[in-house]
Amino acid sequence: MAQSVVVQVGQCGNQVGCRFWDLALREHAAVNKKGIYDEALSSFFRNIDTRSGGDGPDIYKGKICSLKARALLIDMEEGVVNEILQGPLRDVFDSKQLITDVSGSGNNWAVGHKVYGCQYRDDIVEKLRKNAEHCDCLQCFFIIHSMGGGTGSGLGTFVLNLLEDEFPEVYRFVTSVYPSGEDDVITSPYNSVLAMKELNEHADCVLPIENESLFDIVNKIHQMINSGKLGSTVKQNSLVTSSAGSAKSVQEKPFDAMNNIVANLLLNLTSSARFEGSLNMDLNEISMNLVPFPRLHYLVSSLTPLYTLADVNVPSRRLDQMFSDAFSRDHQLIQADPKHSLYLACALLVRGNVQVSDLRRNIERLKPSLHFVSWNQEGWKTGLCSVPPVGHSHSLLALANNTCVKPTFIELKDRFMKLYKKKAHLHHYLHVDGMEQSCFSEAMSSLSDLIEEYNELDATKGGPRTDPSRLKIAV
Amino acid sequence: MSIVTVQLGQCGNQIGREVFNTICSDARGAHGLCSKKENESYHDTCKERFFFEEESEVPVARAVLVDMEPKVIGQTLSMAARSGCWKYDGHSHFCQKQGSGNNWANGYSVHGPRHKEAIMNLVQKEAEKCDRLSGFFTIMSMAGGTGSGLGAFVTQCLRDAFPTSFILNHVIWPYGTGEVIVQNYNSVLTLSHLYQSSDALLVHENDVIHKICAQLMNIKQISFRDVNQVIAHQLGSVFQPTYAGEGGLLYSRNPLGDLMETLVPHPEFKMLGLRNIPQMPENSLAYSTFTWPGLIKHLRQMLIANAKMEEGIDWQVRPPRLGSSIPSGCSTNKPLHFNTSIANLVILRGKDVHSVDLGSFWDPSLYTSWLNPQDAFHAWKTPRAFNKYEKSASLVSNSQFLLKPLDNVVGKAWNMFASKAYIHQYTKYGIEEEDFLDSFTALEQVISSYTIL
Amino acid sequence: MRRRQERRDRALSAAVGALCRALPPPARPAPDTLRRARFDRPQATLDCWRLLYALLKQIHGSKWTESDAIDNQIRFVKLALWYHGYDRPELYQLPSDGSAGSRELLLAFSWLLHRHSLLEQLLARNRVKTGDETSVCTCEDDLPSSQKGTAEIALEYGPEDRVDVRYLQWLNGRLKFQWRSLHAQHQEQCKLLHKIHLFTSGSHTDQILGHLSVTETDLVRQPENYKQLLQLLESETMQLEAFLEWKQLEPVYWQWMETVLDNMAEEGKKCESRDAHVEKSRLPKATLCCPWADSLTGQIDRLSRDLMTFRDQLHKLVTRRKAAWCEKVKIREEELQKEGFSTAAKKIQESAELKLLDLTCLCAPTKNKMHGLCRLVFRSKHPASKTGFSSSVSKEPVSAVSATEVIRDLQMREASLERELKQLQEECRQRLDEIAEGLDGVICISP
Amino acid sequence: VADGAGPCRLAAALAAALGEGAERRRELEGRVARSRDLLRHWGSEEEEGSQPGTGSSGGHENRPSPKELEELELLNKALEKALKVRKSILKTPLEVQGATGEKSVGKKSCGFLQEPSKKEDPTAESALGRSTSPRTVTLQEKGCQLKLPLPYRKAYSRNSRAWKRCHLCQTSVEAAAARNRFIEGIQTTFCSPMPAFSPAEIEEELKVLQDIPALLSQHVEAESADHPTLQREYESLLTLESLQTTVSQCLHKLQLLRTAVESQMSLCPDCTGDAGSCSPACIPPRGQMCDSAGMLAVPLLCYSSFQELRDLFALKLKVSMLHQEIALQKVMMAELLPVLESRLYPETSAAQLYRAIYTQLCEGGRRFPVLLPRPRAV
Repeated sequence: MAQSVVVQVGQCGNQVGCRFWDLALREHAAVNKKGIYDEALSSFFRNIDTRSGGDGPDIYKGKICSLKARALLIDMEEGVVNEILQGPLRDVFDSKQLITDVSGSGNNWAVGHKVYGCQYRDDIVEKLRKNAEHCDCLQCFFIIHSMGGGTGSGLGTFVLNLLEDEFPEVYRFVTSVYPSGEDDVITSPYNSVLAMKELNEHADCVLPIENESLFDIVNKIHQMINSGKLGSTVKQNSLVTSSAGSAKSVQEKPFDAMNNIVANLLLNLTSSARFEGSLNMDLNEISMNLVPFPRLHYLVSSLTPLYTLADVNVPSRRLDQMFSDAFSRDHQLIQADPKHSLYLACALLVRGNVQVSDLRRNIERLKPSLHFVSWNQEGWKTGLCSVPPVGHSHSLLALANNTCVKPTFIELKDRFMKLYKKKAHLHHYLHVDGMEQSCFSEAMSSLSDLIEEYNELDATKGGPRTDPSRLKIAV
Repeated sequence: MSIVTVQLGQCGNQIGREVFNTICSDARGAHGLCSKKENESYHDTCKERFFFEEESEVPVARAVLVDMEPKVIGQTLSMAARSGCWKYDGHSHFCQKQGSGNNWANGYSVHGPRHKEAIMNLVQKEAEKCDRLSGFFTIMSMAGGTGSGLGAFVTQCLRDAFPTSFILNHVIWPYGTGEVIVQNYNSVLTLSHLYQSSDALLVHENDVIHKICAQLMNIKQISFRDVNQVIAHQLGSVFQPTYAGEGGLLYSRNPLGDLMETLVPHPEFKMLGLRNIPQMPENSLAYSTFTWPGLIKHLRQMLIANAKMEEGIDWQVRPPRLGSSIPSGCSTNKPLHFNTSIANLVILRGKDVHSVDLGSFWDPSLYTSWLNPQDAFHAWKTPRAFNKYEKSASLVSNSQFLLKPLDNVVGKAWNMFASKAYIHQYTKYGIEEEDFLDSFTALEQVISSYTIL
Repeated sequence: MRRRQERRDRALSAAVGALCRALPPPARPAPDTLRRARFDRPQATLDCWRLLYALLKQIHGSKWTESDAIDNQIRFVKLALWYHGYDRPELYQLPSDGSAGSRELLLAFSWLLHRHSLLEQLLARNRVKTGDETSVCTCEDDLPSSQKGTAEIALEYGPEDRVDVRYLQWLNGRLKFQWRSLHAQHQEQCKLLHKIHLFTSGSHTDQILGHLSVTETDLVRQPENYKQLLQLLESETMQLEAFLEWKQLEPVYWQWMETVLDNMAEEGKKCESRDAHVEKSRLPKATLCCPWADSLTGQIDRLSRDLMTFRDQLHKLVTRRKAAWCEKVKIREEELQKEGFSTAAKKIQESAELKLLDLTCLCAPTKNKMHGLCRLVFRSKHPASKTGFSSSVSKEPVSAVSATEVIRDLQMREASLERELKQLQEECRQRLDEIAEGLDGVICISP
Repeated sequence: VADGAGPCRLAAALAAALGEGAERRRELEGRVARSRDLLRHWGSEEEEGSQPGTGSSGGHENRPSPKELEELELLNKALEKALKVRKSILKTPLEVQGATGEKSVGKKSCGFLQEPSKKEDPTAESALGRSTSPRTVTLQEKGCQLKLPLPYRKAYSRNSRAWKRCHLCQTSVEAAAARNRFIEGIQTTFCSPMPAFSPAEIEEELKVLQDIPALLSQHVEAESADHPTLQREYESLLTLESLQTTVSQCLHKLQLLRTAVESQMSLCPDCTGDAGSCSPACIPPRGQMCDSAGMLAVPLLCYSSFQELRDLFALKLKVSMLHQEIALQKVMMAELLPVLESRLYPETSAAQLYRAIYTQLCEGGRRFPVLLPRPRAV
């Protein structure tokens, strides 16, 4: 089975990553009861013989000895990484997987990208290579970062470039957390737009996440739990609550709940590649099916259900509800409404006890309410993984290549322009070696071009559909 | 006479396993409703076709399993081994770590050439185990990347390595929507390439089988396994032994050759559809009785009205009156929805099979103007009942059955092609726009040829 | 004198007797027939025609049918003799009702007997089959027997029945599939045959063979089914013994035939004047329709045309090359002399000659090629069983060819046939391309 | 409207070929079935029942005649040798069996035939289960212990000795002289001048010449490349020059053949009478090339591996197939091309007809072309 390496960059990236590794271990623990190191485990974890001390040789078969995450942790401040190393996950990483500095990027993309990029390039490459060497078939890199700050956006996109150069055959999935409008980092529009250019050009797929959406989702769940309507029936061990023993502790660590959602997104995305199913969906199928044109690789995601009912015998109405929810505005992980925008393609990754007839029924049911681009009226891709997430009987991850991402980009552009017109804070960037004003204008036009591409597609929506004429044959 | 099955990709491997399961359990079954001697020779013929026996062990399927990722093959092997009544050869499979990602070009141009030697070695070994190799039966879907792309490539290799063997490709036609987004591209590329190297394409449409599961088999929550079991049953009804020709004394030892000779000698007409009646849940079987005239009547109407199953047949459709008709090329006088055949093969299994009147299939008006019924219609029979059905009838038809689905696939793919969507994914692996155009041209010709029958 | 004559008569009758007994049973004449023919007795004529008919039919591999009308038999014999190059005009003037000419036929028979090693050929041809006989040549395939009877079947299609080309495609496709099925059958038969040979290794009393054939294996199992085979074997042995006897007495027969010929010459002189006009009427021939000649002339024309075009091209090429060569030599004359090119040139000449030796061999028909049926024998390349593996070892009482040789031969044949087919298809492609240009408004995209 | 009379001959030829193929398949299937049967099961009961004449009883009761004894002696010697051969072919465990067998044979050569494998090999006996319950065995298990029935062995050895003698038998000088005198005598009475080739010989010569143009082209192609050295260039020039000679020789040969055909035509008995009576059904007789004279002794075809056997038969089949294909191609050319060139068919079906004929004639019926409407001229 193929393996993936997670590269978590910056504070946000490491926090999300931390939740991901925690949940991944729990998931495998729930599925793999015998404690045997199996193919599924191998996709994200190495099994190492530590008896001889230190980094022993990989064990490919047999009992689990010591699991090590296939990960690279990068931060230019030590705080978060140190916290991880002192926490329960400390055994999953070792020092050879870490790259840290003490001074931080100062919320400056240029510092992360140019300064640290230059400084740590060899170190990063070296450690990526080590990770890659431990895989017998490296299929995918997952980069987790945020767009607004300095390290995540700057160094994160630097790593993305590096991966393309060093591992051109390996897929690059980027989970990018976009800043909210009320972001406390003033330069976040600059950082984000500069990062966007890199994502446009070097990523295979980008899964944009907005903090605001995560926040809303978490809040909504709390409201439901607290309203008492669902309180008694919500399982303790459900999706958002799984990091802690009870719903209560969610409030103690507010970001954990949000980060859990992102971590679950990654788990569900990779589930079909890891576990058996009647309709497998490998990671490389995602970009193949969902990316019709190279730059239009931003996938809006939604996860359902966000909590589980105690009742095990899920009536099919519940199942159908899960599908409906996935298309509703308030389940999207960015602020967007796919239903009223244009679909280029859509993937449904289903886990648990769901059969092909359930899929078909729901696609038939939902199709009339959705708009698909004229040349892709049947633009559905589906996967059925038989192993459900921990604590659920089934789940659904919907990935939409939909023009509804456009507003997010337009808003980003507007915020960028506001600053850029005044040339505010530019000097912080321009004094960095290799950084010129043209970088800003190029990043700007890259974003504008992207928006224009979505505009053109949107323009075809609703108009009269005319199919191109077919090839004619003489007889 | 033996058939080597090549299972390609997830779909091919899942179906392949069900096929061997069905065949094995049918052959072992004591419910043949025939003499002991009959049952024995049926059993022996079946064994020779699909299995070989290692000393006193369970029969081993004559199959090569190929996939580009390991999960499905692992699952398939272990499920077969657990069945206890047959198994796969422990060495006759090939898999890699990473799938073809639904990309036909990846399967055809990358994985194919890279793994050609390993795969063909396995095939060669399997072929050498046969006293007489009838040919190859490849099972694949056309939607994905491995089954379709690698499948097309492997078929080509088989043609080159075994120029005198028969190759029958069993092709799973994807659901009209919702499996793979690039399925129409993959299908167009697969079909056009198979048309070059295969002898016949036996097609099962997922949508049709799904309906059969829902409406005939009464399955509420339909899984791929259910779908695959129906497909396996239908395939078994064709490939289990029958007597060779009318009044034959021996079970045919040339199943693929006989099939090809009767149905697909013309190079432009290679698409075969399959109908099987009756089909119903096993528990209702005991309470149902069938008469041959009834079954034959239904089967014929299914043929001429292009009904996909025994329910909702349009009984209004009638064959055209001959004599008044202008020769082919002018379909205007043909009744609406009438399905014109090139050739048909009816397979009857079960009680009183020798007294069945098949006269209604000998009607010249069912067939294209340039073939007479003597050339166009054949029947195979055996008194041995199949898979617990006291009487059952199958129809393998080279007719306009698949014209509409084919036209749909080509049309949709063409729409996508016109907007150049997804093309970059293919050019990445060396399949250029020119190649697409060639494939479109070839298939438009096939559509045209079937249309003017 | 008289005793000598008697002795000679006795020897002659013994020789004729042996000869008759050495002939295959269905054609075997009574010795008396030949004696009567010597005196040109009309009542022997029909027997003589039948004899020649039966023998020639056997040589030509087709079924001997007694029921054939006598005039058909006579026609066939005349044609076959002509075909083999028997050019005595008197034979062809014999009446087609078989009423006269027994002596003439005796001459023809004797000519065949020697010129075509009739006895040897028939013995070899009719050999009792106890082994796994297979032919080592493809002569029988040379003319598709399907041509026979084609005319009759063609008549079944009335002129108003239009045969759709698509139907022809269908038939052709079926034919292709049929060959494949046949191939699979052959492969299985090989596999089974080999198994039987391998498993019965060492079971045969004839150590040259080593193993049993299929027939012999079956014979072990159910001998009661093979009574007839045993009889055939015995009768063949007798025929062979008769042949040996004949070989001893042969000179008498030929001397006798000489006298027959002399007698006829004398008689012929007498009535030469009378026959003169007949002789002449045969020779001046209007060029009548003769399909055989037409087809051969056609082939010769085609070949000559090809060769002539080729010759012209070659001529041009050689002239050009020669000029270039002379130029080069002129420039480097001294240099070449130093290198002693003239001595090297001899060697080069030799190697060039050697290169073309194969080709000249191919231009002449190979007379000593193996034909007919052989018994298949398995000899593993194991060093212990090397005996008699090389071809035609004279020490052994058997002639043996190795499969390798036959395979090599077949491969050459295959290649040449494939070339021929390709050429024909190419010719068609050119003609069809021309036609396509004349088709209105369409472009042809070849596959 | 197309003239249907044309393709009729083709349809008939195809139908005839199909019929012939079906016949071949039936015949072969019969042989396959027999071989399969032999390989499958050998009931030991059946085997014992079937060998009463050859078993020990026959040998014990009747005292053999001196002649038979002599024959037995010969057979035994052959068997001894056969055993050695068998040993070398089949290794374990037959090697052991062979060794023990040989010892007993060496001591009592005469009893060897009378006592079938019993004494010779106790292990084999138990393997056959002859003494206990009737068990089915396969040819694989017992094949190398099979014995041909005595009457057959006798007939066979007598027959093969007769062949051997025939093979060694030579024509005496006296006979050859008389024979030649006769032949010379009769040939002086032949139509003068005697043609250089008989019709049969003409055909044979022509067949050989068929391949020459292609072979020559190959040679020329091989020589047309650039040559690095003068030596090579010289050699190439010489080769080309001798090719010229070969071509001239071939052309000369063709000229001779043409004259021969003409003179033979005037002699053809069937062409003498009414015009057109020369029936193609009789000319030329089949298989004339296949002249196996001189092959008096048992000709053997030795193969050394299964692969070789398989290749041999595959090739033979391929060659016959090609023969048929070429013959059909010629009929097709003669019948289909005129139809297309005549342009007598309805215009609408022109393209259809063209495609079908293209498929048949240029692609061997395998692949088909596509006709697209020509884009209107701009």
